Amino acid sequence: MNEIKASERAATPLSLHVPEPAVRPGSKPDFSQVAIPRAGSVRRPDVTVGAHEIHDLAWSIVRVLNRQGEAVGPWAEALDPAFLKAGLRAMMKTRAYDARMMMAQRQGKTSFYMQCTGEEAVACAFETALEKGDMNFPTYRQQGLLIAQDWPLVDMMNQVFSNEADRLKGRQLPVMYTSREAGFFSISGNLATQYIQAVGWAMASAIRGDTRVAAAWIGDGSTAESDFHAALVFASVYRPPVILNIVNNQWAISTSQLIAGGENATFAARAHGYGIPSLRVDGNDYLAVHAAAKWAVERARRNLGATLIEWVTYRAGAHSTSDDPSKYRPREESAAWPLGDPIERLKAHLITIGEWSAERQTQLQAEIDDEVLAAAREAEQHGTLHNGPKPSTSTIFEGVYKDMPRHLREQRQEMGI
Amino acid sequence: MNEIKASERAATPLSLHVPEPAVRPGSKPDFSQVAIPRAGSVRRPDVTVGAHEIHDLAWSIVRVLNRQGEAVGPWAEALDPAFLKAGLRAMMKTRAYDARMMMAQRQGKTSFYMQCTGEEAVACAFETALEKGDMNFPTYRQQGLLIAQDWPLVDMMNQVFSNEADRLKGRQLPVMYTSREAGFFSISGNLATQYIQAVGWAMASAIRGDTRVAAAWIGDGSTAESDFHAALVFASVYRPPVILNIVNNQWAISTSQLIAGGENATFAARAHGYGIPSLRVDGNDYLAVHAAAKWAVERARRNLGATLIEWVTYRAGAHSTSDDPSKYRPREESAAWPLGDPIERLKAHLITIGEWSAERQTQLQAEIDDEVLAAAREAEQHGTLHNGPKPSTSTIFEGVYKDMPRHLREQRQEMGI
Amino acid sequence: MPQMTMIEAIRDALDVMMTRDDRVVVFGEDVGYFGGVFRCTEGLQRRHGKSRCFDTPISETGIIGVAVGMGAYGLRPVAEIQFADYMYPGYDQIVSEAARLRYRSAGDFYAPIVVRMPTGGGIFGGQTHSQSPEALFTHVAGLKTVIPSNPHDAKGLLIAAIEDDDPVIFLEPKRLYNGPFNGHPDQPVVPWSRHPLSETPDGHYTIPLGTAAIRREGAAVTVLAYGTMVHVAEAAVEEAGVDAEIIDLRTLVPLDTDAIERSVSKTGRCVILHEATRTSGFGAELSAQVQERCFHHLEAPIQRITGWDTPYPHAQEWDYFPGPARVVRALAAVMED
Amino acid sequence: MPQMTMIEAIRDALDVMMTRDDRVVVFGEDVGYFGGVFRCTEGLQRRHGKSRCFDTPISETGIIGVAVGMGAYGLRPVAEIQFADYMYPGYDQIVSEAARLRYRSAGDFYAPIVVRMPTGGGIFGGQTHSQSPEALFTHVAGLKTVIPSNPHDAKGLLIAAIEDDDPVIFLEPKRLYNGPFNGHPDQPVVPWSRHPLSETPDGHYTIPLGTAAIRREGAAVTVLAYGTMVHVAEAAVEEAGVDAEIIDLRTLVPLDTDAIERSVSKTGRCVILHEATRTSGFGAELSAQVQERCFHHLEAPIQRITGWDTPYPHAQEWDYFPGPARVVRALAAVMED
Ligand SMILES: Cc1ncc(C[n+]2csc(CCOP(=O)(O)OP(=O)(O)O)c2C)c(N)n1
Ligand SMILES: Cc1ncc(C[n+]2csc(CCOP(=O)(O)OP(=O)(O)O)c2C)c(N)n1
Ligand SMILES: [Mg+2]
Ligand SMILES: [Mg+2]
Repeated sequence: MNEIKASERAATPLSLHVPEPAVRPGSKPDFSQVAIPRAGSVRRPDVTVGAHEIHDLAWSIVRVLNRQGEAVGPWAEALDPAFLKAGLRAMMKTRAYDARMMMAQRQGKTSFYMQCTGEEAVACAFETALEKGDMNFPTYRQQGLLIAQDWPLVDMMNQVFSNEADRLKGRQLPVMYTSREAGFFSISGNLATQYIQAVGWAMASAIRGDTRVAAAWIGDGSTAESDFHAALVFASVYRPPVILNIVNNQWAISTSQLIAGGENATFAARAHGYGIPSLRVDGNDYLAVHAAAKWAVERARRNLGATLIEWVTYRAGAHSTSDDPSKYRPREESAAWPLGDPIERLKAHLITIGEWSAERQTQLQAEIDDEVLAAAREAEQHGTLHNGPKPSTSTIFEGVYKDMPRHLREQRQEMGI
Repeated sequence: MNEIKASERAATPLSLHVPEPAVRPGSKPDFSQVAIPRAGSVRRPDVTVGAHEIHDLAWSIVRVLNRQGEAVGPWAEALDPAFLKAGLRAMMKTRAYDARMMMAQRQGKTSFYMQCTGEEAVACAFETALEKGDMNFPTYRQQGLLIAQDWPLVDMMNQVFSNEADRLKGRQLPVMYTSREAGFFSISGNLATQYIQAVGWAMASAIRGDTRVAAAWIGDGSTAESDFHAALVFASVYRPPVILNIVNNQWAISTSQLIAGGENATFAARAHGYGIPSLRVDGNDYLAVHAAAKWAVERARRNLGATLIEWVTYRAGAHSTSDDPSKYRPREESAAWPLGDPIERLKAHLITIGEWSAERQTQLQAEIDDEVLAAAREAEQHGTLHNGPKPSTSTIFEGVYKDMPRHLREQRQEMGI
Repeated sequence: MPQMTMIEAIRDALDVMMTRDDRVVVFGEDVGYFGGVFRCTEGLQRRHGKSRCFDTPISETGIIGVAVGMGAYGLRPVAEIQFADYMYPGYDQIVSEAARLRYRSAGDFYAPIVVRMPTGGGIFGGQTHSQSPEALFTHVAGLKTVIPSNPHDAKGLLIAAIEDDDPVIFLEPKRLYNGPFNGHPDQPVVPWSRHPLSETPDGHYTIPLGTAAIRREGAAVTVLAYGTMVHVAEAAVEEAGVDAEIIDLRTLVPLDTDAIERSVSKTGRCVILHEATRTSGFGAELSAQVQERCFHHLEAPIQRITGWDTPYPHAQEWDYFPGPARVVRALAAVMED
Repeated sequence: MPQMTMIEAIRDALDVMMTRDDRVVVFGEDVGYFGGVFRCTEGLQRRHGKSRCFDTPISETGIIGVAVGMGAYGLRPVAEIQFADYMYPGYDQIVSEAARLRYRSAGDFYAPIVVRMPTGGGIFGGQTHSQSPEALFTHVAGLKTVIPSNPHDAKGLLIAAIEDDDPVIFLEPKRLYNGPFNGHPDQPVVPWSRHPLSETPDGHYTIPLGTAAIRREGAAVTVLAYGTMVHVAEAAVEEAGVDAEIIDLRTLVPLDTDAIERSVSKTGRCVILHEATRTSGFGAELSAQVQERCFHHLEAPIQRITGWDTPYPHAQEWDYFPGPARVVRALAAVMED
């Protein structure tokens, strides 16, 4: 019989620890517990380094851009200004795209949307470290991977609108893009499943003697899922060419990263128990992201195995169009985030190095807004969720299997089509 | 289309790393890669220590008994010789019980058996650190937890024989014991599931302001399972009174601990990424097990949260009666194991401190053999799997639910009983 | 009697039980401070404290696993899985552990847990916010499976589930949370307050698990339904103008076979509805049982109207959802035979 | 033609495919060096190398997860789950990922994987080495589910499964590995060499998924079975002396409904056998379909003979296993009606 018996020992009673964020709505944002090392202060080991030799890096933050907008320290590289401007453009376009799609959702043009506002540097800069043929296994917050490679916005919007031009035929929830061509694996609505799949893909690349690498993506909250652990175990054992990205944007819907275990260790430190080298990196610093991503991709490409990277960033917007963050965190928290805004920081750097100006920024913004608007207009021609042309009904029976089996043909008939 | 494309890059091809044990059947055992620190050389921190302050302990091995049979170092305590003799007896009884049940299986008295030979110290000494009311969540290799508390062998044998006196009514595979009274949770055939349940039980104890603690058990191979990770995440977040035991006996059926990730990190180090304090302990050293277990139980009892302990030991026997280890490891590997045999080591210690002799050992062995034989005879009176009295057939419909629903009553009828 | 939405009724059931029995604890993803993505646990942490109602890490195996451990300790955990579509990572703990613990330990331990999960489609949730996995539970010996179709039942069934000593899967049709839904997405949204079964008694009451409810008496054909499909059945029967008897099963295991047998023996015809994919859906079990129990009364083949054997598509939601039009056709067909 | 046991036939199928197609890789717990706890992969690592056949960590979600990733890359992974009872931790990867990848990506990616797992009881394996979870796969759109009953079929079906571009669950009745088994545990063990279907052609051949085999023609009653129960059916029909037609389904999804319809239309009676628990077992789907497709031919209620709705007990294995005696009774009952 399950039964609660009073203990016979006269000891102090135990109690349950339930972690709580420093502040809740109504209080002033407080990030005083977030230790931010100086930009440039963290060493850059050689890519052949052993996991054990860089445990300290998991408890720090690799940063390149300082408050003055300068690129400093061992992770700073000489980068072509054109490359940086392309990065700025990619991030701004991502933000503008998000804004437009959020609006489209409010206008009833689609059912749902998820923005990555505040986190643009992570995906946009990471993508620059990959080559054609490499494969990302993204979550729903890595639209930047597509936009950074100039994947057509119209194609993305068609998916969001589930219209007749949607390559996914209206089957998927908005933002759950797929593009083999763009090295962008099909997004699953089920968290974390892609993490171990990325490891499998990378194992396959190694089995075939290929040179392509995989990048796995996961959020801080989702690291609690089983497939996160499976991925680290398999990556530890087989040393496949994979980059294990954790985007720590501090929140998982309404729960802070404390509820995923962030109170007692960093997410980068998770790698230590598996003997996987790991880095913790300023995710709002385009240059730091680019440098760390290149380091990890090089390790993978040189058959040195997996690298885990925690990108420290902040989810500036709502979790999705279904949620209102002011219910669980102060409205001003986003503005108080100590690592700042990735677009502002890269812009400041470009200005500091004399390659940019407030005017050019305004001009670029206008250009991008036009581009996004034009794309939206074009996509809307193909229909939106409740208006205009749609994917045909009969397609719902297609592609469940390669060839339609009899029972599905019968059901299609039953439907009367 | 899934399709393998030749990469466009001219880079060195990748390859898959598949770890392989140092030796396979036909070669000489080789444990030269197993680093064994001197007994007494590892410090004993205060139980209030932070997880980060003892990371080094996860990469070492806490040992108390040295080669001369002396108890040395900070983990050595003044222990009553009677306590040590009880420990010796428990371990010898466990081994004798295993031997008898292995024989019974070969004689067809049961379908299956699993021994813990070579690992007796882990469960037997751990149990001495617990109090009545605490709860173990064991695997199939912790029979020592029952035997160390003098749980009746006959009761255990009844379960193994699935006979009429089997409290589990013949429902469970042999060795899958249950005893709430003995603080021994129902063993599952599914690996690792108990690990997170132990955390839940400990959370419940904390929620209730109780003082009881839980002990979770898992094998090295099973740490790869999902519930291992879930347990560490929940233990990290809620800091419940639980001891997370990993019994690293070097093997998981035919695969060495390398296939669970043991090549690149210790299992004790897994705790670091969750901010959980951990120890790595000589599991064949009765005194070290007792001392480390007490340390961890005290932490739990004082509301300091979870401790993870990797017990380093060796599975001297076959995985189960279904397997033949000489197919995948040298026959002599067990004898070459550098941490020796737990019974021999405790015996040597008792002799060294002048509390024991070869004669008393022989005498005790005879006593135990008699006791085990007598128990077996008694249990066999109640039947064995294919002979004698059995649990009644109709019980198979009972206990699926608290009250038998109509469909099961109908099925019982259909069976004609 | 107070009128409640489904959400309010569920929340009230939890509140009543947390107040009455301090062994009841409630947890899940976003369940604590925030009160759940569907707000079913709103206010419970404030009222009952952080150790009785709390947020969990995003690990469904962890959520069910700790529930089993807590249940074995002696608590009565009510765990929320954010969407039924996300229960799969916790399925092992449900099937191999919660469902079999009592049996394998011969009653020494058991798992008096409730696992709540929003189920079904109709909210444009796409393939991972729309599934109806009830058959994956009904196949598992040791589990009970409950699906309410209205606030009154939701509260009474949930209290019964919490008091039950066996593990109960409690599926909440999310399309019904805020109002009844008859399968006509084009018609104006109706609030629960216009539905008689929003009348929900104060305080403690139970609806015994394993009892179906007859929503409409009739002599011509029996319609077996549960959850959202009960409302679709009502609309379709109205539209078809058939004298159908509509049975709301409420509990799938244990099943009220008496009610089913009585009705089909009378009508001789049977239509079975569910939203889940057809093959091996719970409708198959119902069909098999009706056939076994009422063979000699049957005057026409039993019809199953179900979701198609495809994932739940996003844009074509209403082509997938088994709406009144399909049910009307099935009623006509079964009456013709 | 060489005679093989089921184990040899499976091993041979893997060997043939690994030799023919270098995209085929084989892995699972104890599958590499040791060759699998049932020895189905013995010698494959030696012959095809460590990167084509290897041991995995004990993580079923990991095993299926990497298989999906490898499949998406372009390999054709054949993963082994040590016992079907242990597939639950990998169920999410099967249901949410492998099964839906092609659909949700509109064909951009798919998962041409095979997941092999020993299934069924009869070896005193207790509740976690005896389960028959096929219905948990047949309910999931996007999966194919195969269960061979003899070496000849096992090889041909496994090769077809590996060549199939959809995810295939390949259930291997472990009680048949070393010999046919007719459900009489008291009778002497029979080796495969005495069974005609142990004749297994050399090299490559396939048996198309979705085609049933008629094991015995008959006019009086149709018996639908698969896996071990095919042999039980044969024994029972013999003992009952009924002119039954025995259909070995071989593939549950896609199902050979033609063969079923043809047979039941002829016999007018139907008995369905499986080892899995009854409620929501695959027998329910078969019963529903037979009823839907052959209603007007049916002369007696369709009977289901199945495992009981309890966990699989250890000592009472033969009380649980649906043996010939129960089938004989069912045949008698269905003929009487
Ligand atoms: C298996 C599963 N469980 C739960 C959910 C519901 N869910 C969707 S997003 C989310 C939060 C994820 O947080 P995080 O991983 O930190 O990613 P972020 O949204 O911050 O990018 C949850 C709980 C889900 N989609 N899948
Ligand atoms: C979920 C699950 N997967 C696989 C198995 C099969 N299995 C039983 S024991 C075992 C090896 C476990 O090794 P380890 O955890 O090291 O424990 P040990 O046997 O060494 O004590 C395996 C793979 C299982 N019982 N459950
Ligand atoms: Mg997050
Ligand atoms: Mg082991």
